[in-house]
Amino acid sequence: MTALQIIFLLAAAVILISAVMVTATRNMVHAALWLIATLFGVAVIFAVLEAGFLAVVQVVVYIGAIAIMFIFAVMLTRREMLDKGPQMNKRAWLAGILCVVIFASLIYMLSSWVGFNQIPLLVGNADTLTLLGQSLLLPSAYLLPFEVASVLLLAALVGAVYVASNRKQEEK
Amino acid sequence: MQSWLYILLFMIVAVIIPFAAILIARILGPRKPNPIKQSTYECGMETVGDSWVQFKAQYYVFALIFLVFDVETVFLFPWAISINALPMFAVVEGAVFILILVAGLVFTWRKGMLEWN
Amino acid sequence: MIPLSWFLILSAALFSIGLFGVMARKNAVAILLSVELMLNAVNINLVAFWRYGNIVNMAGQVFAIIVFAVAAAEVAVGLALVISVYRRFNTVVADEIDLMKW
Amino acid sequence: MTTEQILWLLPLPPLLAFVFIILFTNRWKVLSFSIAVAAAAISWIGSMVIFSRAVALHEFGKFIFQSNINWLPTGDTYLRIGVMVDPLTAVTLFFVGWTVLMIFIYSIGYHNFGKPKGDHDRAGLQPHGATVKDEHGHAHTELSVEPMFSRFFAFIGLFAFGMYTLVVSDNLLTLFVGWEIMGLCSYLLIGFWYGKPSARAAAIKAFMTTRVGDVFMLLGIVYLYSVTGTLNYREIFYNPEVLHVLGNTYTPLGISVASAIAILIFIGIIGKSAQWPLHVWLPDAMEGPTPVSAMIHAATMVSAGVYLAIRIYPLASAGGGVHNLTPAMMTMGIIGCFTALFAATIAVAQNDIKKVLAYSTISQLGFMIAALGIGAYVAAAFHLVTHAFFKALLFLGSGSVIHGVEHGALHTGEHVDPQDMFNMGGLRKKMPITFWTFLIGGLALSGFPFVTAGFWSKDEILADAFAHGQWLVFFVLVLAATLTAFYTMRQITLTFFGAPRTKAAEHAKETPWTMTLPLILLGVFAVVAGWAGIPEALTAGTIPNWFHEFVGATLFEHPEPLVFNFTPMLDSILISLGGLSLGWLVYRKVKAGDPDPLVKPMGPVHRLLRNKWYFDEFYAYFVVKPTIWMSEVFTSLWMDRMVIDGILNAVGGIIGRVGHAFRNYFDAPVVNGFGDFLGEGTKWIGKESAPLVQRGRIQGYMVASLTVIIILAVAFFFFRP
Amino acid sequence: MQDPIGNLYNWLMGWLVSWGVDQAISNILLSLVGIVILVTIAMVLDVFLVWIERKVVARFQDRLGPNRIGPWGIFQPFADIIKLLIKEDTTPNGADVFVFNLAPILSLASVLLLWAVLPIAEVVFGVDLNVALLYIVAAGAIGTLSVIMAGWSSNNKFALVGAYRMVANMISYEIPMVVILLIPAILTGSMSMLTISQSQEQYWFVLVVPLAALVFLISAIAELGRSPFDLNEGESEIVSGFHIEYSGMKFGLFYAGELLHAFTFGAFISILFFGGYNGPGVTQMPVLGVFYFFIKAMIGYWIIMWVKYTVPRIRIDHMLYFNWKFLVPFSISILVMTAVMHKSLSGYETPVYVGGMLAANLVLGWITIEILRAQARKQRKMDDPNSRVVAELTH
Repeated sequence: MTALQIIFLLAAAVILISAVMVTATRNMVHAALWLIATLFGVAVIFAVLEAGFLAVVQVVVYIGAIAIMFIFAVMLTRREMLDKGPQMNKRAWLAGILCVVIFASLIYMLSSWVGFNQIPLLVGNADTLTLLGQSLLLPSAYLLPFEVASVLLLAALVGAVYVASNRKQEEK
Repeated sequence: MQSWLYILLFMIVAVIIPFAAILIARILGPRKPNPIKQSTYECGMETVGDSWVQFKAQYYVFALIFLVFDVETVFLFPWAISINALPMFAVVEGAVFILILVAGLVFTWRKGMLEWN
Repeated sequence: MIPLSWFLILSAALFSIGLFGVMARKNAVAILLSVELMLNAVNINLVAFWRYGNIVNMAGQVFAIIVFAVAAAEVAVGLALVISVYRRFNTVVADEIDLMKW
Repeated sequence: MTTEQILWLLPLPPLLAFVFIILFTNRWKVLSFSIAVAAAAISWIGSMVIFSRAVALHEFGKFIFQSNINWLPTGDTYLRIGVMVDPLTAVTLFFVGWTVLMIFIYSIGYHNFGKPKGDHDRAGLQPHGATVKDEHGHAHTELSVEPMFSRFFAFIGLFAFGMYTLVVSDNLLTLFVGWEIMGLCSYLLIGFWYGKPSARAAAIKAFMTTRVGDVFMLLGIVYLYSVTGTLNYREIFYNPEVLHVLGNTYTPLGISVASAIAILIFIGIIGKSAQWPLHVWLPDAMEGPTPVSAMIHAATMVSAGVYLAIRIYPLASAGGGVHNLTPAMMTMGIIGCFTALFAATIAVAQNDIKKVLAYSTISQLGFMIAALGIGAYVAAAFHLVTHAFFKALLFLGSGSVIHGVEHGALHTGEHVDPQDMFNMGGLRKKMPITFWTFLIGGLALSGFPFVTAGFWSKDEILADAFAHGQWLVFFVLVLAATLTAFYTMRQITLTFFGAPRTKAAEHAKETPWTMTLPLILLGVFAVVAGWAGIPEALTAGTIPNWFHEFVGATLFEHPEPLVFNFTPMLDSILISLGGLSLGWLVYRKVKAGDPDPLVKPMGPVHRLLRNKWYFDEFYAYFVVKPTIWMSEVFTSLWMDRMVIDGILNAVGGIIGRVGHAFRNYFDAPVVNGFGDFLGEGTKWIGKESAPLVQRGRIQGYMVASLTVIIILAVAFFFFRP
Repeated sequence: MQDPIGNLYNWLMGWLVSWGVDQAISNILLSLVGIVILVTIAMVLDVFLVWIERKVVARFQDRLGPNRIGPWGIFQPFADIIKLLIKEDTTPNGADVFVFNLAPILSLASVLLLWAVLPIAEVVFGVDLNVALLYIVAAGAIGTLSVIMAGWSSNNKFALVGAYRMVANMISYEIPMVVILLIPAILTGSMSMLTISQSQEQYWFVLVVPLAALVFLISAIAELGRSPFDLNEGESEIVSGFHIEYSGMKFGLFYAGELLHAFTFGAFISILFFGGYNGPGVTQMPVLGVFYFFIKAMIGYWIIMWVKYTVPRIRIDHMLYFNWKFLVPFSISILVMTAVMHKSLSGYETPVYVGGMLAANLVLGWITIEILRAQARKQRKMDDPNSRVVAELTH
C-alpha cells in the first residue's frame, strides 16, 4: 500500500460519493457543488496519472468555468417547487438496473482483457507539455481536431448566445 | 509526482489554517443568538420575499463568452510553450485558432449581447 | 504502483452513475450535470490509457483536451437551451418538455 | 492546373457561395444570385474540363485520376480521404455539372427576379403577387419576387457542394458526408416555404424517412470498414481478391459478407432514391419550390442514390454475377421492378402535374435499380444519365407551366390550383417554348423511338433483361414502360392540347428567358445524350457504342456487350408508341369540370391508385404508431407499473377500432367501401390515437433504446457463432 | 551559504533517517514543515499588510492612520485580530450553514495556494511546478467559487447581487489575464515560475512586452475586485457586497484574503515582468533574491493601492464594456503580435530581439491609441446635441 495508492483510493472515494450525491441531492446548487467535488477528485486522479497539465486544466475549465455556468443556470431556472418532491422520474428504477448491468458488463469485458492489470512504465523526464503542443499543432498529428475544436467552440458560442438572448421575449 | 504531492500537502495546510482560525473564534467568541441578530441585513429593512432576486441573463451571456475563451486558452498553453519547437506554420495555425474565436466575440458584439441593459 | 484496472473500474463506475443521472433525473440542469460526470469518466479512461501506453504518443491527452472543448460546448448550448425553454414553458422538468413529437 | 487539383477544388465554389450569401450578401438579390450562378458555372467548367480530359485518355478505366491524403490519425495508421475520377464519375460529373448549372439559372426566373415586392408577402410563404400600375394607370396583380430570394441560392449552393463532394470523393466516408449534407439541404429546401404546415410536414417526413435508410447505410459502411480496413473504391471495388474473399465468406445469416454489406448500403439507397418501401417522402417533397424538385428529386440527389448503387455493384455481384444472381442483386431486382411498376400505376391517377413527375421519377429509378439487379451495369448508368437530363427538363418545364398558369390566375384573379392539370389545357399556344421542350422531355421519358435519349437507355435495360432471360423482370418493366408512355402523354395532352379549361390557362404567359434557356439546353441533351449508347449491331458498327466501352471500363472485368436481338427493341418501340397514342386517345377531349375519364371504368382501383395505394396511411398505422407505442407504452406506461392498464387500453382501443372499421365497411356502399374503410379508418385511428401515444419524453426513449441495446448485446454475446 | 534551504533540508533529512524514519515519510514531514513555515510567513505578512494598508490610505486621505498601539501603531493589526477572534459570529437564518462556513475558508485558501509556486529566490521556493501559470488561474477559479458560494449561502439579496457582480467582474477580467499569462510562456517556452524568473537575468520582460505588463496590471486589479473595479461592494447600492452577512473571523478571513491577494498579485507582476528575484549580486548570493523579491512585490502592491485610493469607482456596464470591447481584443492582438514577432526574431541576438519586440509593442500601442481617439471623436460627435440634429437632418 504505497502513498500513491492511498491517495488514489481517497480521491476515488471522493469522486464516487460526490457523484452519487450529484444524482441524488435535491437542492440543485448543492448538486452543482457536489459536481465540483467530483471534478476536483478527477483532477487529483489526473495528477496521480502524472498528467499535471490536465489536472490544472480540469480545475480551470470545469471548476472555474463550467461549474460557474451551472450555478448561474440554476439561479436562472430556479423555482422553489423544484427542490421539493422527488427529483427522480418514474423510470428511475429501470435506469438503475440498466446502469448496474452496464457497469457489470463493462467490468466483465475489461477483465477479460490482457492489459487489464498492467503496471505503468516509468515516465522518464519526457517533456510532455512540449510534446502535447507539437501533437496538437503539427499537421502530421492532430492539427485538424485542434482547428475543428475552435470551430466547435465558435459554433457553441454563437448558438448559445443566440439562444440565450431573449429576443423572442422582447418581440412579445 | 513529488511536486504534486507537495501541492496536495499545501492544500491541506492552506485549508486547515483558516479553518483553525474560525474554530478558535468559535471557542473564544460568545454565542448568544437571537432573531434580530440572525435576521439578514438589508439596510435595516425586513427581508422581502426569498433571496432569489431576478438574475440578469446578461451575467449568463458573459459567463458563456468567458467559458469559451477559457477553453480556448487551455488549447493555447501547449501551443505557447512549444512555440520554439514549432515551425512558423504552426504558430500561424495558433493565430488562426484565436481569430476564429474572435469572430465569435465579434458576432456577440454585433448581436448587441455585450450591451448592459 | 497502481494497476490500470483501478482507473478503469473507477471510470466505469463514474460513467454508470452519470448515465443513471441522465436517465433518472427530472431536472434538465441535473441531466446536464450527469452528462458532465460521464464526460469525466471518459477523460479518466483516456488519460489512464495514455499513461499506461506509450508516453510519447500524446493521443490520449490530446483527446482529453478535445473532450474538454466538447464539454464546454455542450454546457454552453445545453444550458442556454434549458434557460430558453424555462422562459417559454416555465419549467425545467425534462418530462414536461415535449416539443419533439413525431 | 492538373486534373487532381481541379478535382480537389471542384466542390469548393458552391460552398463559398453558400458562406458568402449567408454571411454577407443576404440583402442584395443581384449579388447573391450572381455569386451562386458564378460558383455553379465555375464548378461546371471544372467538371467539363475533367470530363473532356477523361474522355481523351486511352484505357481510362485502368489509369484514372486520383489523389488522396492522410486525414485522421486512427491509432497508428491514418484514415485516408481523397478524390477520384473513373469513367462512372466522369459521366456523372457531366450530367451533374449541366443540370446543376441549368437549375441555378432557372431559379433566378422562377423566383421572379426583377418583379416588384409583394403586397403582403411574408418570409416563409409563397409570394402572393403584387399590384402594379401599367402605363395607363390600370392596377393589376402580377407575380411578386420571392421574399427569401438570397436564402434559396445559399441553400442550393450548399446542396451543389454536397453533390460534388459525393461525386468526386474516392471513398464511402466522404461520399456519406456529401450524402448527409444533401439530406440536410433537401430538408431545408423542401421546407423552404416553412410558413405552410404541409411544407413543414413534408420536410420532416423526408428527413425522417431518409434517416431510416441512412442508419443502415452507415452500418453497412462500418461493416465494410471493419472487414476490409479501407473505404476506398479502388481498393475494394476494383480489387478482385478482396471481392472474392468478401463474396465467399459467409455471415451467420447465410448470405455472403459482400451481399450483407451491399444490402445494408442498398437500404440507404432505397431511402435516398425513394424506392419502395421508403418512397413516401418524395411525392410530398413536391411542396418545395420547383427548381428544388428538379434538383433534389430528379437530377442530383435521387440520382446520387442510384450512383451509389452502381458504385457498389461489384460488391453486390461479388461471388455471383449476371448468370447466378447474388442475394443482394435479387433484392435490387425485386425492389426495383416492383417500384417501377407500382409508381407508374400511381402516376396514372395523379392530377398534380408535379406529383405525376415525382412518381415517374420513382418508377424510372426503379428501372435503374432493377437493371442493376439483373447485372445490366452499363444500362443502369446510361439510363441514369439520360433520365437526369430529361427528368430535370420535365420538372423545370412543369415549373414553367405552373408559373404561366399562376401568372394567368393572378391576372384574372380567379383562385385555381395552378398545379392541377385539369385546370390547364391549350397551353401549347400560350407557352410555345415550354411546350416544345416539355414535349421533347415527355417523349424522351416515354422512350419515343430512335430520336430520344430515353428510348436507347430504356431499350438497353429491356434488352439486357431479355438477353439474360430474366422474363419476369422483362415483362414487369415492359408493363411499367407502357404505363410510363401512357401517363406521360396524359400529362402532355391535359396540359398543352385541347382548349383551356380555366381563365387562368387562357391568360397564361410564356416565362422569361432565364427559365426557357435551361429548358432548351436540357432539351438538346434529352435528345442527343442517347446517341452515345446506340447498340453497335443496329448501326452495323458504324457508330461505336461509346458509352458501353467507356463506362464498362469502370469494372475490373468489362461486361461483355450484348448479342443484339430485335425483339426487345420492337417491344420498346411498340410500347412507347402504343402508350403515347392511348394516352392521347383517352385524354384528347377532356372538358372543363370533367372527371378523369378513367374513373368510371376503373372505379375503386382508380381511387386506390389516386390515394397512392394508401401507403402513407399504412405507415401511419403500422410503422409510426408501433414505434411510438414501443417507446411510450413500453417505457413510460410499463415503467409506471401500469402494464395491465396499458395493455387493457391497447386491447380496448384495438377492439373499438376493429368494430368501427366493420361498421364502416358494411354501411358503406360496396363500390367505394374499400377505399373509405382504409382511408377513413386509418385517418380516424390516427386522429384518435395521437394524443394517447405521442408524448416525446426524451429520457423515456433513451431508457427504451438502452434496454434494447443491452438485450441485443447480451443476445449477441451468447449466440455468437 | 549558496543554498541554505537545501542544506538545511539535507541536514534534517540525514538526521531523521539516522533516527530510522523512512525516507518517504521524512520527506513528507520535512516538506510539511516547510509548508507551515511558508504559510506562516504569508499570514504574518498579511497581518502587516493590514497595518500598511491603513497607514497608506491614511496618508492618501491626509490622515494619520493607526498610531496608538505600539510605535506608529504597528501593533494595531494584532488588536484587530484579537477583536475579530472574540467577536460573536452570527449565522443568518435561512443560510446554508455548511456552504456559508466553507466560503471564507476557500477564499483565503485560494490565495495561500498561490504561495506554493512563488519563487521568492532562486533557492527559496515552495515547489517548481511546470504548469505554475495555469495553477495560478486554477487557484483564482477557486476564489471565484468561494465568492459565489458566500453570496448564495448567506440568503440575502444584496449578498447575492454582490456575488453576481463580483463573479461577472472576475470571470470577465480573467480572460485578458490568462491571455497575458500566455506571453511569458511564449517568451520562455515554459510555464514554470522559476524558469520565467531565471530567464530574466539579462533583461526584464517589461522591456520586451510593456503592453502586456500594463494589461496584466489592469486585469489583476480588476481580478482583485479593488477600486476602481470594486463595485461588488458599492456601499450605496448593495451594502458591501457578497460578505455582507459575515462577521467576526469569517469576515476577517475574507479581508485578509483580499489583502494577501493584492500583495501576491504585486509579486506576480514583479515575477512575470520585472525579473522577480533578479537583481545585482544575486548570482553570487542567491539568498539576496528574497530581499529584491519583497521590494519589487511591495512596489507592485503599492501601485495597486495607489490606483485604489486615487481612481473613483466605475459603473458595472462601463467595466464590462471596458473589458470585452477593449481589453480582450487588445490582449489578444498583443498575444498574436508577440507570438509572431518572437518566432520571427528568435534567431537574432539579444539587442536586436529586445529592440524589435519593443518597437513592435510601441507600434501596436500607437495604433490602439489612434483607434481609441477616432472612437472618442465619433462618440463626442454623437453626444454633441446640435451635431446630432445635423446628422438627423442629413439622414
